[in-house]
Amino acid sequence: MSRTPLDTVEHAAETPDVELPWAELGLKKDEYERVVEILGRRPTGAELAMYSVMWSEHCSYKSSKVHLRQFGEKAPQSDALLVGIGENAGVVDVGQGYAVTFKVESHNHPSYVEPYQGAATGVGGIVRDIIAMGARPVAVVDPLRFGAADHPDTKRVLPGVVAGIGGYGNCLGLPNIGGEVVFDACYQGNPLVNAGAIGVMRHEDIHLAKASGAGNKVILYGARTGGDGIGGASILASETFDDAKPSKRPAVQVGDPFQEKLLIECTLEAFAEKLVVGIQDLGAAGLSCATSELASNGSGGMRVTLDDVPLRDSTLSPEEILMSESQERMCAVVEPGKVDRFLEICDKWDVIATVIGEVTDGDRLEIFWHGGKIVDVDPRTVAHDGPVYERPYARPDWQDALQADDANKLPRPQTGQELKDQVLRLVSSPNQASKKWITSQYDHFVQGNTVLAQPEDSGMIRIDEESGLGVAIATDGNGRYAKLDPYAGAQLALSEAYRNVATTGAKPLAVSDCLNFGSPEDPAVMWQFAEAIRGLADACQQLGTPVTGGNVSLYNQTGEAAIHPTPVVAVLGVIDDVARRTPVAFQEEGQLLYLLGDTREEFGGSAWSQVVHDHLGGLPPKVDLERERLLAEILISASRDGMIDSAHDLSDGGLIQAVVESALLGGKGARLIVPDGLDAFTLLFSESAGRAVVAVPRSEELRFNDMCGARGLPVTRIGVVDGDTVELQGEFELTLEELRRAHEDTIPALLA
Amino acid sequence: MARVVVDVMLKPEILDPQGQAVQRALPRLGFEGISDVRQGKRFELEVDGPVDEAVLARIHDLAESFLANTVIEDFTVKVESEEAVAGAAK
Amino acid sequence: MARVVVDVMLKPEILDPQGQAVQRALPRLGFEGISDVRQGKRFELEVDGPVDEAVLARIHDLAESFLANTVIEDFTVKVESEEAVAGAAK
Amino acid sequence: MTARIGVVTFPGSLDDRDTQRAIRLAGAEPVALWHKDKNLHQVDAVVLCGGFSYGDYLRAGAIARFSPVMEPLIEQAKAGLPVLGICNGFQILTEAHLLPGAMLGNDHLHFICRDQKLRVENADTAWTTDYAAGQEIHIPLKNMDGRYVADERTLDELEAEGRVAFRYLDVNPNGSLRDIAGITNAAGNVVGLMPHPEHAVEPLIGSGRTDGLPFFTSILKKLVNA
Ligand SMILES: Nc1ncnc2c1ncn2[C@@H]1O[C@H](COP(=O)(O)OP(=O)(O)O)[C@@H](O)[C@H]1O
Ligand SMILES: [Mg+2]
Repeated sequence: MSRTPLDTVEHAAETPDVELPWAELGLKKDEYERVVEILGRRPTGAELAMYSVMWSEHCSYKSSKVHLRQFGEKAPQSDALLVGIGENAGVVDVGQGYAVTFKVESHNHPSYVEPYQGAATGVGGIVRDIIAMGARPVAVVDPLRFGAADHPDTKRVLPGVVAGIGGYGNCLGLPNIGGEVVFDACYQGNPLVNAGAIGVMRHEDIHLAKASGAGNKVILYGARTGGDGIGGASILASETFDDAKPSKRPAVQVGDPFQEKLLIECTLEAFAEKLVVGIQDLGAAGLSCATSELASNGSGGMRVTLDDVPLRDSTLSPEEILMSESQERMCAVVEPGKVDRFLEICDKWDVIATVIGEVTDGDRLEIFWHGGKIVDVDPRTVAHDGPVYERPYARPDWQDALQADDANKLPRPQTGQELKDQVLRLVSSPNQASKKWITSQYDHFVQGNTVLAQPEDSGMIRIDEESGLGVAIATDGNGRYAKLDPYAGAQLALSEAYRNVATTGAKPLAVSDCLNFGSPEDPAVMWQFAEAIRGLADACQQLGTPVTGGNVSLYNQTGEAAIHPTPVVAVLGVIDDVARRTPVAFQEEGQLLYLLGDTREEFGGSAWSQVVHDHLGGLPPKVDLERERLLAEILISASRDGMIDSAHDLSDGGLIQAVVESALLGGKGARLIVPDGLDAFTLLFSESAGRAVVAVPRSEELRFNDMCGARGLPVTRIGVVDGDTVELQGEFELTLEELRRAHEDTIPALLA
Repeated sequence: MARVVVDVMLKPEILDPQGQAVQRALPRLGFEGISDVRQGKRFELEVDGPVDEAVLARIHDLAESFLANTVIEDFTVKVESEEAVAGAAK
Repeated sequence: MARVVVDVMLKPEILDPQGQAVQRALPRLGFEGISDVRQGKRFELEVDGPVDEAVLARIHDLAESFLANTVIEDFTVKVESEEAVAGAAK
Repeated sequence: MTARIGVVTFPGSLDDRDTQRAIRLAGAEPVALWHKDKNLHQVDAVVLCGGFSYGDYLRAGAIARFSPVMEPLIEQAKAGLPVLGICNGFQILTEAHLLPGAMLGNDHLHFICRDQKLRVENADTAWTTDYAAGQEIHIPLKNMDGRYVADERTLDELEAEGRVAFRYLDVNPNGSLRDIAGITNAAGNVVGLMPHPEHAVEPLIGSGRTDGLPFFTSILKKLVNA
């Protein structure tokens, strides 16, 4: 088919037999037929471009939708939830008139192809989601996963990803206050680059992505639109559909954090002057997504003149303009009387802003190009009525064998010397080693409100200077646990993030998640996915922390080999006065160390089994959500009432990992004893959930024990903060210097 | 000894925020008449021994696999110093 | 329309860690025989109209006062596209 | 009466609000200045704060140096107006040649964020009188382009005249020549340093120390007593 004449709606109606390259654009035959049925004619090229991107897995959640519904269906009653799933990000009431919005998203594949830009634009995207809710972004976090630490490609991917996250976030002035770095061969060709952001606003400032009020103007502002991230649309733009020349349009975008910083400031200024009726960021699917979502969430229709979109490349076709994923763009709906002021603010910040259309009375989204109407659709059919798949799923046949391969039966260290060797191996292993080399590339201080940042259990930001009100966030996920049991694995991820927030003294309120899995077309992966969601939804219900939003990343797989199922969970908490926060570092010699919770022989999926035996098998630690809740209550009360001076939750690596971290951070050692009923090995390396270790000043000992006793939380005295060694009495002793070298030299040696 | 220069520039269709920032500053400096600025990287490699076809081919590989990421960048390889070319021709 | 290229390199006496990092990586990539690498910047300026002496002089000033910081950097200015030179010569 | 201290916001400035807070905590009055301002609104002193003005594109500080506000600032700084450049502000001051030398990318090629130990070498500048010469302090450092370089003659001159105001201790975080963290002009009214004193003014926040507050109390005293 020749591209002249323009493929208008009229032209499409007159030429019903024209074959469109729907398959090349990623649509299935029945999906294309659906589009024809919806329109009552064949789509124009521009319409096809819109439907194909909006109905992609990434934008439509077609494989995951049926499962994600559980987050809504099982959502616990929570007064804190102001905006739930479905908007750009959820919004939580944190008191004193403040609301907080937060979300985690993936940018996995682009970060593998171009680590720096892939990761950088990941941060850019999540931050625009936060601004679009009306909030000032106040912090970012970055849960990351890479292939084996010593694999040559990790040396290409990791430094680039870290530099990209830092390069973008630092330049925006957002403190990076937490995240994860995990190495596992299963992520070799599929690193996971997840990025989260938090924003703060007053309740009355919440904004939504909807276009209402006929006559209101649609303003596109930010960067010019270029040919980035277009992929399939180039096929539509080529001279003829059957000439198969390779796409000139790059799939990777380059970010401009400076432009985004200006976008933040001018958007917030426009919000402050109440100039904005509705707003949407441009992310995946660019203008296709922004226009169809704004229109379908509003009351009317929308008319857009594509010729008015400022371009970086004048050769772009209308299809490409609609699909371009150029970064650093936003779309606002503004009343006609306020347009001038809006444009003035953009001009003040040197941001290009253009009226590209308006809200109409009807219910159609109409898009024009060179005077012809090239799109005429019901926007709901584009944005919300995408296909929904009930993909088959089945528990994989290898699951039983994996669980039967019990890690508790692995050979254990027999002597003090063996224990000592294994402790050193553990704390120096890439996964357990200090991530300082990475996190010191991130600004923690900017904005002057950072109370806690990595390597604390959760990041904490003050949001009110007068009252000391603050929020905390932690992200966690353990793909090894989830591989052994995806239902429990997802619950353990939530448990850990919840516990991390409580350990710093904040009350967990709400959840966001990023679900990273292999191909949904593999029934085994689909089972992992379904189980993980069921587990997370059940656990959120029980803990009373609703899922406010999140992100699904599928197809993280090379050939037949999928990544471990990796649900990453972010928990947001609130603390009335950040002066009461509890740090990880030991504060004072002589303080008593207590272990809270039950320690069982639980080594399935443990760091010990990985480091010492290169083993993955058995069952993950037992989930006990009521225990997590009780532990959290105790940790929060103890912090509020000044009963503890430091606390650290126990997770991968177990007790010894936590004690070593607290000792190194505080520059103070610890003398440990093996309590009755436990053996040294289990005490040190077990990964039983629902535990934390706290340091209690002697003056508080009685009060603290009474509180735990009264509420029924097991509490065991395990030692004292003391000296400049970590010693397990009768077994071994390691100097802080020795431990510091083991813990801190690993990552620089691998990557620097 | 010869010098080989590898110039790496962002592909024309890729956003070049640095070049744009420079261009936008020009009018403020009283400079008109420059319609576009692109900023890239220049690598100067000092090569031991003669630069023959084989060496250039290897430097081309190096540029392609390491100095540039061809997903977003183009590059060119040039022998710079005249003696070098002579040396290579020997 | 003509293209003028400004190359900016760190002065030889100034440490260039980026160039060094590239050089250090070379053996790992199986590359021997490169004794030094320096990394600098390349600016491509698209000039409206002919590039005559006066325009070149102004670009020279621009490079000196803006594109390079002469406390630490040296620069060179070259007209690149052949048509441009022809155009300028008209 | 208290002093009015201007804080310039360029496009891409990040620590403007934090710097204003530090000025307030010290008891002075912060005044927001905009990069397009053609005058300094009669402030008594100016802080050029940290961030990535113009994205740090081209070179850190290179584009901001040509902003309208810099014209009166350069003129008045030469006439004795106290000016403090923190991080990006320091970079702008070198690009504007109010301070000698130049700033290059860190020698390890990474952004670095750490709580940095420093020695106060000159406690006589407008911004450092509340320190004692030789005092050791901790101030957060965070930058990509913090490597201070100048030719040998300039460095010797700075040393001889006592114009090295701050030196890195324990760790040189970026390869700065002679461990220089901050310098002053000959008159002592223009000071630049890479670490961020405005992030060390509250016990709970950031590094948890208040070692940076004396910058702001020093200038306040000087201005109020003047
Ligand atoms: N990529 C990262 N970005 C920011 N912070 C990180 C990153 N990786 C790890 N951290 C921080 O390092 C600390 C230790 O990480 P981790 O061992 O995963 O914590 P935990 O076991 O408490 O979840 C935490 O404070 C975490 O937020
Ligand atoms: Mg923790």
